[in-house]
Amino acid sequence: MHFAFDEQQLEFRSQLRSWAEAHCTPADLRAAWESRHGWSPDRWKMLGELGVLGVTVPADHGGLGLGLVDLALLLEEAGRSGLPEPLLENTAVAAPLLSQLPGRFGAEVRDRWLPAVARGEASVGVPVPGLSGLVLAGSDLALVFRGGALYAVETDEPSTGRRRTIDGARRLVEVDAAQLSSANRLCGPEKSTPLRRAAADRGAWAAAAVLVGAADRMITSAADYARQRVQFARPIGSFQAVKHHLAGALLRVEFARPLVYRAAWSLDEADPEAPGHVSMAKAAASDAASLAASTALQVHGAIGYTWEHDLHLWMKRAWSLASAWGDAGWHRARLLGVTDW
Amino acid sequence: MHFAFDEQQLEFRSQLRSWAEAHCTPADLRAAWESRHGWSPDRWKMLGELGVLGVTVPADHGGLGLGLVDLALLLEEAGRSGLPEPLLENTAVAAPLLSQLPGRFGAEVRDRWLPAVARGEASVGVPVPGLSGLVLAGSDLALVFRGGALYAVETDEPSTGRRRTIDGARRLVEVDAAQLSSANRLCGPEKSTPLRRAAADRGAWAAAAVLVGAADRMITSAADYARQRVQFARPIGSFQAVKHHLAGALLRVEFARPLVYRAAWSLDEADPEAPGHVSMAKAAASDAASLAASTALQVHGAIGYTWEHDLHLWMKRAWSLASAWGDAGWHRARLLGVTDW
Amino acid sequence: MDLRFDDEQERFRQEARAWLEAHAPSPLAGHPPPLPSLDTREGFEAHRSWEGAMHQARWSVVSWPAPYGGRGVGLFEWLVFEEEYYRVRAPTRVGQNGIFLLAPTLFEFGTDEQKDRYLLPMASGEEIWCQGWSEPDAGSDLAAIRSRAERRGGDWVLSGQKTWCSRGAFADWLFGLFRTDPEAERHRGLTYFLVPLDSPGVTVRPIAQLDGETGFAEVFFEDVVVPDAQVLGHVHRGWEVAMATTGSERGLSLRSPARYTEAAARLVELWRRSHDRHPRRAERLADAVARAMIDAEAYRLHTYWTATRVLDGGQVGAESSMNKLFWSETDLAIHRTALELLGPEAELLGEDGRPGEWLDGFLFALAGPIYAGTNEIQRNVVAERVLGLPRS
Amino acid sequence: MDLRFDDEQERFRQEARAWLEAHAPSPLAGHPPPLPSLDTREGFEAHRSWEGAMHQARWSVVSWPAPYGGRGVGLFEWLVFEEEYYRVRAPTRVGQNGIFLLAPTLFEFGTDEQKDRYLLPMASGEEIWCQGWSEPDAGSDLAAIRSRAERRGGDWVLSGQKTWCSRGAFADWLFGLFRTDPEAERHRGLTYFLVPLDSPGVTVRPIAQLDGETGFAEVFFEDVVVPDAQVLGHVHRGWEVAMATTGSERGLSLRSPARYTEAAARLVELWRRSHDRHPRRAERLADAVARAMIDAEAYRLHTYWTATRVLDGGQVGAESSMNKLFWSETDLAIHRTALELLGPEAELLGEDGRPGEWLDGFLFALAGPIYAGTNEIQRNVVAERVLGLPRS
Repeated sequence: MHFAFDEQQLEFRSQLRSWAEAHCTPADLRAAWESRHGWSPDRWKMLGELGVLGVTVPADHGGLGLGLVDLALLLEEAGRSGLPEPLLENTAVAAPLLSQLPGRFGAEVRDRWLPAVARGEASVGVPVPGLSGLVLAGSDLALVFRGGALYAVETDEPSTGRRRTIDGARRLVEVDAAQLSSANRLCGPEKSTPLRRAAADRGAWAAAAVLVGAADRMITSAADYARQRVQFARPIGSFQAVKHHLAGALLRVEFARPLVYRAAWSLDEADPEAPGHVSMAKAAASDAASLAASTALQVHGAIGYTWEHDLHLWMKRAWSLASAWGDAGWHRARLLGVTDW
Repeated sequence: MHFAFDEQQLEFRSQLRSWAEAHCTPADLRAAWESRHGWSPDRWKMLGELGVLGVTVPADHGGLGLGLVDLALLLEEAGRSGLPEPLLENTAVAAPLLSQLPGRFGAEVRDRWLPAVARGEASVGVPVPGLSGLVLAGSDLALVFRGGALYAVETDEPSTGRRRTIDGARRLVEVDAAQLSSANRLCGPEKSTPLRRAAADRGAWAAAAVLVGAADRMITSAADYARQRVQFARPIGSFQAVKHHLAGALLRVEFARPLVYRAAWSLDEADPEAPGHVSMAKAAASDAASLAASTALQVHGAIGYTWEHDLHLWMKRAWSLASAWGDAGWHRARLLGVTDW
Repeated sequence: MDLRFDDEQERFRQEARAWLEAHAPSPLAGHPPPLPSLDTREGFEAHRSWEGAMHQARWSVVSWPAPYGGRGVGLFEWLVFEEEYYRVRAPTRVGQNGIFLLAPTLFEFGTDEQKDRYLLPMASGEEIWCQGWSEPDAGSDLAAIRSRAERRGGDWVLSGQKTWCSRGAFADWLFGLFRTDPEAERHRGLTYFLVPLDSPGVTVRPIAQLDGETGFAEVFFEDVVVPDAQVLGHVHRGWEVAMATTGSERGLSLRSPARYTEAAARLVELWRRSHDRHPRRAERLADAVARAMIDAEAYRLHTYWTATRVLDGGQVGAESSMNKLFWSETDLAIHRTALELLGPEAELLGEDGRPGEWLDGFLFALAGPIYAGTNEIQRNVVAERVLGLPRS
Repeated sequence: MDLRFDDEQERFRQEARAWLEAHAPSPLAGHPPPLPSLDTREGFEAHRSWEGAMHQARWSVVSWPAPYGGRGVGLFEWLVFEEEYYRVRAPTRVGQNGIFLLAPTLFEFGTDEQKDRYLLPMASGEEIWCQGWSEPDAGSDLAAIRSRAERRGGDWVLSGQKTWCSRGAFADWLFGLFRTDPEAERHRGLTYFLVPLDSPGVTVRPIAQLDGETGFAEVFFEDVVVPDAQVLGHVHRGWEVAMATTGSERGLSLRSPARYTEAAARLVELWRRSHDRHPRRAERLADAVARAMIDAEAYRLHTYWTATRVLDGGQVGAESSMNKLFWSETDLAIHRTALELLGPEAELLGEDGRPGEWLDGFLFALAGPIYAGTNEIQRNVVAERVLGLPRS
């Protein structure tokens, strides 16, 4: 029993943090939100160069061949910096899914796309559970489950059904049913169902990791603000109401974190309890991030309610990811087996 | 539209409050808890003389022939004083039920027991929903719904199944099935079902009224304590954490109150929406009282956790009545039609 | 106790309903289409026209005396009108800062000339008001106001900065407090001014809010000349004058209960529909839905209770703080629950790229615990004034 | 990262399990019957005997060195032992004040003579300790302690009053702080004393708690003579010595995660059973049940996380305050949810007139946010030490 990250994992996190401080500032986030897909192919390339996109890509496809435990702190860092690129979808969901595609066509797709993802030259879209057929905007390849089968659809710009989400970096496009055919069908229900379930679990886990990072950032920012903002001739952080709000929010983040790390371990180990561990992590992280958002907003007051202030960049990510990949209620229900699906 | 009590109703409340300050002190409550049934037949007689027990008894049976609106402030006062006698069960449930008993046997039962209740010479037990067959200890007559039928069982001391509740004044005894026979059967399912439902609604409403009074008392006591108790050279009531806890609890009580008063009006008017109004009142009052209890306890600290301090007399009433007659969750579920029964 | 509206009140309700059903822009079927967002120039003007149409039919300010455009009806009739107004989901009142915040103060402290000058254009939407309370360093600590008004000649000269002025981006006038006696302590030495936003020296900087629209603004004052006629109440006594207004803001008038009962009814509808498609999700959320529904109803009844006391000659005191806490928490609970019912669809914006009704309502509700005095300040008020706890 | 226990740890678990299954009094089938309540004279002595039986088999204090009755195992083995202990629902440790609060301080600050004198009888249950921190005017404000120890001859003479001494009604010894320098300010001038409760001048007044039983006591000191050998750590430096103990209390040792994971597992069991009889009530409460289950698991994992850091040479700091907040809130949530699942039966006491397991657990949990430093104090600590917010 040794529940801690190793030096290498901590070092990789530091590298990503330094990089993000230079290349993923709030100004960069705002620029990304104004851009075509909500994120930047240039920064994607840089992430590839950093090695971040190759963490879960097998070594024989140009990656590091590591697991989700190695990815955890990087995703948390993505949440902390507000990184708009589709890191969680590609590293935690698409790369493992590509690695497992069955059949000859599966091997072709894998050989073509895995190295491209690792290098940051492509982004692969995966459908978000409950929003069937929608994938992230800007994906070069979409892996789509429909009618029980799994398809690989190359399309850098589906024209129909563009939908924005509350998170300005997270835009979804619908994959046209007409594009699905026997030519791009990867497998049928028997093989696709376990793949779909595994993808949903990894996505939920990864969203939890990002949420913990975003929550941490919001609380830290609010604490910084509370130390500086003076009302009634005192920093507002000296008022017990502000202290207790922030302490309460911090508590939820700090206790969500080990759930997230444990779920990563369980997924890597293919522990049969892993889905339950994922649900615990996602439920706790979703709630922690939602609480961090409303607490940070309340501490900031009106300034936090403006577009000009940076807080909303994290709040909106928190709201989006808290609901995506199964919200807290859905994951709690799954733990007891009382979901609708 | 005039949502207020009239002079007479307010005056009656004042009378009961003065009486309770003299005759229902914490020391009296403690004595009652030590007594055989948890409450005092002597005080019951005095309540009869005060006219409190006759409020809902028709004038031709020796009562005042008034309604639940007239009773509301008296029950609230009972909650505030911690009155251990079975006021809510007799005035809000048994008396109206006796008034409506069908048939000749029903008339006999009514003629014998209603005047006795009004005078404080008898107490009539009614079953608590969900705890089938249990009635309050010390009842001279038990009105029991079983197998769809309604029975009137005279028994001043059922021997079996005595159960204490967390509230020391609230003890329950089981009515022996052997005592139910065609001789004391009042009516069958067709007539008893609406009577049972009406009784359950009036009981839930009355419990809500008592809960609001108990909640009010706990918050007032905690605020008194917070003004006097000094720590860190300041009254603890000057700390924002204490202020905000108490303000939050008060809020729930103040907004539960009009729901309780409105439900009384709706029941008196036989409004078809009355059951929903009762559920709103009971749900809000149960939650308000539970919150008041835990808030008052936290403000008092360890002293509130002792048997010697009076706080527990109200906390335990709050916990008992919050769960009796349908707890908050059950009533909320009923509003949307999603209960088990 | 009598919880029935009388025949005349019922007739008033029917008349209001008939007119609103025929005229109110609304997302409901059979109505003119809803107006564009209030927080755009175009939408603002559309809302202004709607105020004009209401004024024409004398529905804009029903509780005001007839000479000022009202019908002189009582508090309960006003509540009835609001219920009908929200029932048809009529537009947000662009004039609400003036009508609900300034007007009560004008009626109480204004000269006859001021009432004659300001009330009719306010009722008709010709002049839309924004509030000027907060400043960058005076938020929760409102008494820290630093914007100044100095005597020069027979006039006042205003300088300084106001912020978080709701509706400020497109409004015509601003009401607010300025420091007239810099020597006086905090609450003293402030004066209540009425200022046209097209005055020389006024600069309005719209501020985009969470949804990207400009619902509020910063207003800068550089030597803005204002005559005595635009002082409301006594010079140096602006705090008392303003408190009457914030009393109404947090008390009975700003957030009428109809807003929450209507939203709660829609929530129950949403719940029923989602019960068909996702029964277990709906069962799971039934408790939260019923909670929201009960709280909305509690707020309505509490308002009736307070209104009765006011009509019987009582006062609204610290209840206004309790009301503000309760409606802001209720509003958040309603919209949070709705988003949970939407499940994975909660994060989606509409096809038009704007938040749908529930997400939009959630963003709006988030501001509730902040504006009109943060909920932390309100809890202090309740604890100190109602429970008698000592000031820190 | 490696979340498996190693083979030796698993063997240790199996050994503990086997012994506990054979010997531990428990409500579970196949065990000796549960002991009478700890807070009665009879139950106290029965629990003392159980401590003795554990000590005989060297399970009482597994993490202590062998000479003091332990097995010298590490933090994770201790956690494993606790998991097994709670798994079989073995008795509450009547010796816990000594073992978990005083012993860590003795190991750190005690002389060899003190360790030899006190630790073995503590491990065996021969001497049961109660704590003497609070006083009537020193609760949250612990530094306001007024009980005094004065130098007389070569001894100390204690006078004053302690209160809320858990286990105080029947305990043998008390540890606590007394003021030795009345001139010094608050935290200074206090000294940590060990006092036998049968000393002349000591009066113990049992205090009945919510359930009517005497779980704690007031202890009065009138000229109680105590030799130097019963001073723990430096004279006048008792605050620092005590803080080490309250650190353990709120940190890793007092409330081991096993307590909550076991209760959460029972809650899930209760939920499954009630789903058969009352499916809609159970569906409605599924969310709260899962929440409690997740929080219990989060507390367990967070403890493993912290334990790893401690074993890697790190320190436990303000985390102890976070732990205290989290376990106390989790404990309440578990028991509240269970009572909701019981529905109308929640208010009933058992046939024996005592609260059943859930109501009893609820009453116990209610004390959690109060003792060992109120949760309000803990939130201050977290805000100030972790988030760096300024002191008020």
